[in-house]
Amino acid sequence: MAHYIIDAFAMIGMSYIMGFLFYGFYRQFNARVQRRWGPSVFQNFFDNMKFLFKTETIIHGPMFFFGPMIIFAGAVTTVLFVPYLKDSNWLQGFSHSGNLILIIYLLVVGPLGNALAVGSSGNPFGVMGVTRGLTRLMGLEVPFLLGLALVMVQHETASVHAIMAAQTDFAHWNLMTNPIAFIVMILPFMASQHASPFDVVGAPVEVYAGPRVEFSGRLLGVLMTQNMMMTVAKLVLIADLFLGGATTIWALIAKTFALFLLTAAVSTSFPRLRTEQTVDFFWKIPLGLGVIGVIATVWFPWS
Amino acid sequence: MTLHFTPVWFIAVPLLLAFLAPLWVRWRLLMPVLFSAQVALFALALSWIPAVRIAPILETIVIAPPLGIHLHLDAIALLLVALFSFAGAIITAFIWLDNGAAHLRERPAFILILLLIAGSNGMVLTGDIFNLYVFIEIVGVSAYALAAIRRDKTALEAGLKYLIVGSVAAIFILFAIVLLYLQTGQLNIAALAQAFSNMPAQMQLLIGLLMLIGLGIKAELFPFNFWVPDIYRGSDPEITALYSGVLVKAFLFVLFHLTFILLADPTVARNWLMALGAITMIVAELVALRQNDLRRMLAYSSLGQVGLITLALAFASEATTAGALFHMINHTFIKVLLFLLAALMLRQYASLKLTDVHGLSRTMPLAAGLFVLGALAVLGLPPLSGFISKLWILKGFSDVQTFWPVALILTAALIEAGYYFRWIRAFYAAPTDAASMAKMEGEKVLNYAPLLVIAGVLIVLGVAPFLLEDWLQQAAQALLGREALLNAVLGVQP
Amino acid sequence: MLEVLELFDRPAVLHSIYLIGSLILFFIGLYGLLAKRHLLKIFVSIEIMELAVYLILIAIATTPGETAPILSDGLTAFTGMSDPIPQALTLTAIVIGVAVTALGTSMAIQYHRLTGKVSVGEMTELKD
Amino acid sequence: MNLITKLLFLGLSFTPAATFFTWDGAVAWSLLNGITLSFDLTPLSAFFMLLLAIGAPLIAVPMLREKSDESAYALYALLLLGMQLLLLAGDFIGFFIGWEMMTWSSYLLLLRSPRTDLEGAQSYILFNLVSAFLLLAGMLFLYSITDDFRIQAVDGLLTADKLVLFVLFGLAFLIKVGALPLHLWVPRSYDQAPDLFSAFLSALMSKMGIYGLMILPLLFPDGFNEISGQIFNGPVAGYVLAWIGIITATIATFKAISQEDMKRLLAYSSIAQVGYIVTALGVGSSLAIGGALFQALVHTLVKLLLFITIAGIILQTGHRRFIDLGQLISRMPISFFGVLIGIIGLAGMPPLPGFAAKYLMYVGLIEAHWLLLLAAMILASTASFVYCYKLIYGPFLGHANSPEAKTATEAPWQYLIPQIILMGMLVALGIFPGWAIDVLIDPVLIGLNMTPIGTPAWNVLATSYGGYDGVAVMGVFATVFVLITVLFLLVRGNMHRAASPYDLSFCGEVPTADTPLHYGAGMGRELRRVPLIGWILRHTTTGFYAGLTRQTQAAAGMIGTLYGSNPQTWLLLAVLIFAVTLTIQSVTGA
Amino acid sequence: MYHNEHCEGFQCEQQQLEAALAQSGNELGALDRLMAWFRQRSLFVLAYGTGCGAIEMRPLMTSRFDAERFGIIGAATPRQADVLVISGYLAIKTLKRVIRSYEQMQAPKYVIGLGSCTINGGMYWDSYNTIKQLDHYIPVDMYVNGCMPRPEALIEGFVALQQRIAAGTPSGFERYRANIDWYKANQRRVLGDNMPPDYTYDWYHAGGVA
Repeated sequence: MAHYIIDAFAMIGMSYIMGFLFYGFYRQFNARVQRRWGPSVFQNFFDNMKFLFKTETIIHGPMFFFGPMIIFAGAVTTVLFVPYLKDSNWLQGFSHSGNLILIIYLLVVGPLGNALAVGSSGNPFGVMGVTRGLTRLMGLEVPFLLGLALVMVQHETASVHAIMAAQTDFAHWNLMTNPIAFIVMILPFMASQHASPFDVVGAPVEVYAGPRVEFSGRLLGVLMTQNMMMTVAKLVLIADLFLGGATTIWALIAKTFALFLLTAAVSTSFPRLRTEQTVDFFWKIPLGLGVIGVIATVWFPWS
Repeated sequence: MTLHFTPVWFIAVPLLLAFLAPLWVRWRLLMPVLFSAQVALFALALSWIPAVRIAPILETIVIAPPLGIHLHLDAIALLLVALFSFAGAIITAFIWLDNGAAHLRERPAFILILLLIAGSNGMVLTGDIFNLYVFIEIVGVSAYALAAIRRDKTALEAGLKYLIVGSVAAIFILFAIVLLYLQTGQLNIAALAQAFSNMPAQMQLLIGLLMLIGLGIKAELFPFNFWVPDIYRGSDPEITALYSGVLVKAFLFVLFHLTFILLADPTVARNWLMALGAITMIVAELVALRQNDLRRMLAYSSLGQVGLITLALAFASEATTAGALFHMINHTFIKVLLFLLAALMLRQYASLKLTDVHGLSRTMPLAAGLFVLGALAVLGLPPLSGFISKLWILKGFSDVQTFWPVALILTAALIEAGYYFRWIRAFYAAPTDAASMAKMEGEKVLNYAPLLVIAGVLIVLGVAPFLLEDWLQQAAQALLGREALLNAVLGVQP
Repeated sequence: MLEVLELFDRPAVLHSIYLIGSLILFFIGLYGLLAKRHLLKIFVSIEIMELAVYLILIAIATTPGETAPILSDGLTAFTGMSDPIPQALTLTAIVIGVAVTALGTSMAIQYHRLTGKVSVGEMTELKD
Repeated sequence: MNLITKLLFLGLSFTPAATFFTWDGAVAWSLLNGITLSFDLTPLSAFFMLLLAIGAPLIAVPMLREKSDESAYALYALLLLGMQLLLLAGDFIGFFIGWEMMTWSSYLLLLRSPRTDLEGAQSYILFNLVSAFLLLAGMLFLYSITDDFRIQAVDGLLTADKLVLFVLFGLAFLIKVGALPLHLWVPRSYDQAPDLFSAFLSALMSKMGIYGLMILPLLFPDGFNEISGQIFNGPVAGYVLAWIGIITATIATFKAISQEDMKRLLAYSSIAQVGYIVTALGVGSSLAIGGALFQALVHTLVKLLLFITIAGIILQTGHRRFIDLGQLISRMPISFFGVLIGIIGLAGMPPLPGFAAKYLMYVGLIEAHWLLLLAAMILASTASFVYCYKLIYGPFLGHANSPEAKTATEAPWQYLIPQIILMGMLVALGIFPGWAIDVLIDPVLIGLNMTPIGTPAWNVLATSYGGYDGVAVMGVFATVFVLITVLFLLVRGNMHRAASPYDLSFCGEVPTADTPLHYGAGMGRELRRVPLIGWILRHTTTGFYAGLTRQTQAAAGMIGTLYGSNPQTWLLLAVLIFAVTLTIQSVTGA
Repeated sequence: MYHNEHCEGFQCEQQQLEAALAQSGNELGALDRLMAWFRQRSLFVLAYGTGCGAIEMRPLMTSRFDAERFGIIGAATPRQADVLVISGYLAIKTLKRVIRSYEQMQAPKYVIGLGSCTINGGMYWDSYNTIKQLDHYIPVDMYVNGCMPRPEALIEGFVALQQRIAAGTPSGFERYRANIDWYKANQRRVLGDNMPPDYTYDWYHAGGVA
C-alpha cells in the first residue's frame, strides 16, 4: 500500500515537473524561433503558482467548482494508469489494472468534466469553445485511435506493458516496425496536446471564446496544473507504445522530450487551422494514411 | 306430429315467416320474430353438424336428381348457412336494439331481410342451376329493395344503380344457364358437370365468360365491381353489412362451387380467378387509400378482402381453401362489426368524412375501440382471428412454395394498414371542433351488445382457432371434392 | 314458293332465324342499356335483353311440329311433344323479370318525385 | 377505486419480473393442426426478459403520478403480454404474435399523446408492419423449406435460401431497431409519444429488435459464413451487417447533434446506440456478441434513466426544446445527476458500464481485424460526446430561457425513485463489470454455443486483449477527486460565488435577460461546416418516403377514376371486357 | 548601457532590471514573499486598447521588445488577467466597460495607465466625452507618462510595478475596496444612470471579503 502511495506521488510529481519544464522549454523555443529572448524555463511554474496563490476566485455554482476537480482527478488518474518505466516496480501506478483503451478514454474524462463546468458558468463563449473542443476531438480521435489500434492488432493485446515488453531493442520499436501507425497517430496526438496548428479551441490570447473564458484564480491554476501533467502522461504513453518505453528515468525524459520537440517544432512552424479545417484535415490526411495502414498491415498481411 | 328437420327449412322457414308478416305486425312481434328466426336457423345449422360430418345430406324434392330439384347440405353449405344466419342474427339484433333507423324495423325491411337470407341459403344449398338463378333473383330483388329502403335520394339512387347493374348481371347468368341447358339438356349441376367437358370448347368459353361476368358483377370482382362503393355509400350501413357479410359470400361460393364442379380441370379457371382476385385485392386496397368517407373506405376494404378470398380459393389447395373459408367467416364478422359501427357513428355524426370524425374516441370510446379491433382483425394482426385465417392462407401458399401470392397479400395488407390506421389515428386525434365533443343522448351500451358478441368471437377464434378447424377442413374438402359430390348426387350412374 | 316455305320449316333454318333475330333483339337492348340516359328507357332495354334470352331458349328448345307438352284428352303419350322445361323456366323467368322491372320502375318514379331527375347521368348524389 | 387501479397497474408491471423468476418448463398451445406454439425461457430470452423486468416497473412508477387511465393501463398490459410472448416463444408463430401485439398496442399508446401527428403515427405503424410482414415472409419461407416454424438452427439449406432468409429476417429486425435508412419512424415516434412511453419505446421495445437480431446467430450457428463468401477474415454478410450498423450509428449521431429537441435528440441517440449493437452482431465473435449484450443492457438502463428524467423536466417546465430551458441544475439537482450519469453511460466513458460495453465491442473489432469499422465506431462514439454535452448543457447549464425554466422545481418523487435506482444500477455495473459478464452475459453466450468471456473477479473485465479493473479506476478517480477538492478548499484564498448569473466575462459588455446567452440550441451548428457532416445533415430520407407516399397516392387516385358513378360506364366496361376476352380467346383458339 | 562586456542589448537591460527586482520585498514573511515573487514574475495583461497607446502595446508584446521575458503576457479575458492596461484617453462610453472589466478581474489586480491622458486628460483636457483623471474612477497602480510613451517606457513602468508587487505593496484594489463609495460616486457623476450593474462589486459591502 505504501508502495502504491509513494509511487503515485512520485508519478504525479514527476509529471508536474516534467510538464512545466517542457512547457517552459516550449515557450523559450517558440521565442527563439520568433527571434525573441523568451521567458524563463520556469515561467510556467511561476504562472501556475501565481494563479494558485490568487486571493480571489469567482465561481458560478457548484458544478463550476467541481469541473476543474474532475478534470484534475481525470488527469491524475490518467497519469496513474500509464506505466512510466519498463521492467521496473516503480513509476507504475495502477497501470496493471488498466490498458490502452481505458487510458484513451481516461484522456477524455477530464475535458468532459471541465465542459460541464464551462457550461455551468453560463458564458456562451465558453460553451462555444467547448463545442469547438469536442468537434476537434471528433476529428482527432479517429486517426489517433486507429493508429493505436494498428499497434494493438500488431501485438494482439491492448496492454501497454505487453506492447512495451515486445519492443526489445531499437530495431523492434514500433516506430520501426509499424511506422505507418506512428505517422497516422502523431498529428492527432499533437492536436490532443492543444498544440498549434490545432489549438483554436483554447487560442490562449487572441480569441475571446474558449473553454477557460470564465475560469479565474485558483481554478485556473488547477486547470494549468492538470494540463501539464496530462501532456506528460500522453507523451509517456506514446513513448511506451512507439519508442519502446524506458527503463530509466533519463531515458524516459529523453524519449518524451524528443516527442515534445517534434510537437514544438511542428507547432511553431504552422499557422492555426479553423475547427472545421482541423476536422477535415484529420479525416483526410491522417485517416487516409490510416486506411492505407489498415490495407497494408491487415488486409495484405505480408509484413 | 314429428318435426322432420330437412335442409328445406333453411329456405322455407324464412320465406314462411316473411309471408306471415302481417301477423307479426299485428302482434307487434316483428323484430323478435326476425331475430329468433335467425337464431333458430343458426341453431338448426349447428344441430346438423354431427350428421353432416359423417356424410353430406341430399334432400330431393319430388324427383331424384338429375331430373328433379335437390338441396345439397354438405360441410361447406352448412358452414355458410350457419354463417349467414349468425350474421343475420347479429344484424337483426342490432337493428332491434338500436334506437335509430325506424324504417328498418318495419314490415318491408322485415320481409326483405328474410327473403335475402332465404335466397342466400337457397343459393348455397341448391343443386339445380335454374333454381340457383331463381334464388339469385330473389336475393337480387330483395337486395335492390333493401338498398333503397330508406327512400331518400341517396338510397334510391343506390337502389336504382344496384338494380340496373344487378339485373344485367342476372341476364348474363341467365344467358349462360340457357346456353348450358340448350347444350346439355340438363339443369342439375352435377349432371351438367359430367356433360360440360363434352361441349365444344368455344361454347365452354362463352358460357364460362358469361358466368364469370354475371357472377363477377355480383361477387364484386375487379373489372366488374365499380358499382360497389356507390351502393355501399348510399344504403344504410346495416344493409351494407348484410351485403358484405352475407350476399357477397353467397355469390363467391356460387362462383367457386360452379367453377370447381363444372370444370374437371380447373387450371385455366384457377389462373383466371387468381389473377382476378389479385387484381381486385391490389386495386381495391390502393383506391381505398384515397377514400375520405368511412363507408366508401369500408366498401373498398371489403372489395380487397373479397379479392384476397378469391385469390386463396382459386388456388384450390386444401390449406388455402380452408384458410380462405375461415377468412370468409372472419371477414363477415369484421365487416358486420365495422358497418354496424358506421351505423352507430352515423347517429352521432352527420357525415362520416375523415375530417369530420376527428376525436371520435372522446364521444364514442367504445365504438372507436371496437373499430380498432375490427381493423386489427381485418389486417390480420394477432391475436385476432383474422391473423389465423391469413396465416392459414399464407401457409397454404408456402406449402407448395408459391410465393408471389404471399408477397401480394402482404403488400395489400400493408396498403390496407395505410388507410385503416389513418382512420384510427383520426378517431384518436384531438377533435377539430368543440361541438362534436358533446356526448350523444341515445348512446347506450345495449346498442353495442351485438358488436361485443362479434368482438368476443373474433378474439376466441383468434386464440383457439382449432375449434373450427375440422369443420373448415371438411368444408374445403367438400368444396374441392368434385368426384365425391358427383358420386353423392348421381350415385353410381356413369 | 312452297319450297321456300318448307325451307323455313327445317329446324336448322328456323333456329338460325330465331337465333339471329333474338340476338339482334339482344343487341338492341344492349345498345339501349348503354346509350340511353332515361331510366325508364334503360329498364325497357333491360327487358328487351331479357326477352331476347327467353326467346332463344324457347325457340331453340322447340322444333317445328311438336305439340304443346300438355297431356289432355287424346294425348296420353309423351311423343311428339316439345320439351316442357324451357317453357316452365321461361315462365318463371318472366315473372321474376316483371318483378324486377316493377321494382325498378317504382323506384325510378319515387326518385323522380324526390329529385325531378330521370337521367342516369344525373345521379350524382353519391359522389364525394 | 383510483388507487386500486393504480396498484393493479403497478402489479401488472411486475409480471415480466414474475415470469423471469418463476418460469419453469415449456408450455405448448396448439393453435391449428401443424401449428403448435411453444413457450420457454432460453438463456437469450431470459436476458431480454430481465431487461423488461427491470424496465417495466421503473416506467410504471412515474406513470402512477398521472390520473389513472384504464385504457392506457390495458394497452400497457397488452404490450407487456406481447413482449413476454415474443420473448418466450419457441417458434416463429408465437414470436410473430407477440411481435404484432407489441406493435399495435404500442401504436395505440402512441396515439394517446396529443402531439402525435399523422406522419408520426403512420410512419410508426407502417414501418413496423413492413418489419412484421418481412418477418412473416421470412418465417413462411423458412417453413416452406423446413416444414417447421420452430426457432432453431437451420441446416441443409441452399446458400441462396439462407441468403433470402438472412435478408428477410435481417431487414425485419433492422427496421425495428431503426437502422438507416429505415429509421424514419424512430425519431418521429420517440419524439411524439407520451413522454414516459418514449422511455418504453427506446429502452425496451428497440431491444426486441435486438433480440430478433440475436436470433440470427441462433438460426445460423456456424456464423454467417455459409450465407456468403468470406471477406477480410470474416463473412461478407456479417461485414455488411456491421457496416449497416456503423453507418447507422455515425449518421444518427450527427443527426442527434443537430437536433433542437431533447426527445428527438435521444431518439437519434437511440438509433446510434443500437447501431453499435448491430455492428457487434455483425462481427459475431463471442466477445462482440458479449459486447452487444452488454451494450443492450447499458442502453436499456441509460435510456430509461434519460427518458424518465427528461419526462420529469418536461412535466415540470412544459418545454422540450433546448432553447426554452437552461440552468435547471440548481432547481432540479437530482434530475441533473440523472442526466449526468445517463450521458456518461451513453458516451461510454469510464468508469460507468457504457465503457465496458464499448470496450468489448472495440476489442471484438480489433480481434476481427476490422479496423475501418473500428475507426467509424470511434468516430460515432466520439461525436456522441457532442450531443451528450448538448443534452446536459441545454436543460441544466447555461441560462434559464423561459419563465417556466426559471421557476421549475424538482420532479415529483415518482420520477425520482426510478432515477435513483437506475443511477445506482449504472454505478454498480460500472464498478463490477465482471459481475455482469459472469452472471448475465456468459449464460447467454453459452446458450448460443459460444465461448463465454469469463472473468477472474467481479470487478475485472478481462478479455484476451487485456482488461481493466472497475474498482481500481473508480477508486483512483474518486480518491484523487476527494483529495484535490479537500486540498483546494484548505488552501488560503477567498472563493465567492458570482452574485448574478449575468456576471460574465462578456467583452466588457453587460449581458441582460434579452441577450441570447444560452448556447444550447445552436450547439453543433458549426459542425455543418465540416464537409462530410454538412453533407450528411443536408440529406434526409424523408423526401424519399414522402415521395413514395405521394406516388402511391397518385397511383391510387388514377386507378380510383375507374370507380365512377355512372352505371352505364360500369356495364360498358364489363361488356367490353367480355367482348374483348371472347374475341382474343376465340382468335387464339383456347 | 547596451554595450557592456558581459552582456549585450536586451540582456543588459534585463539583468539590470532583474537585479532591481531582487532587492525588494525584504520586509515580508517567507510565504508572502514567495507569493509576491511569483506574482511579480507572472503578469497577465488585459490590454484595453482605449486610445493611441494601444499602438505601443504591440511592439511591447512582440519580438522587438518581448515583454514575455518578464513574464508579462496577454490574457484573453478579465478573469485571467492580473493587470489592466488603460492605454490612453478613455471615452465615457468606454469607461463603463473598463469598470466592469476591472471589477471582473480577480484580486490581486493592478491597473497601469498609459500616457498623459490617463493622468490629466492630456490633449483631451477639454474634451466633453473623455474622462480626465483615471484615478477618480478606478485605482491606478502605475502611471507611465508621455504622449505616447515608448515601449521602453512601458517596460520601465511594468518593472516598476513588478517591484512594487515584490515589495508587498498592496494593490490599488485595496484602495478601491476601501473607498468604493467615492469611486462609485465619481463614476456615477460621469456615467449617470448608465452605470455598470452593481452585482460585480456589491459583495464588497456584503462582507464577502476573506
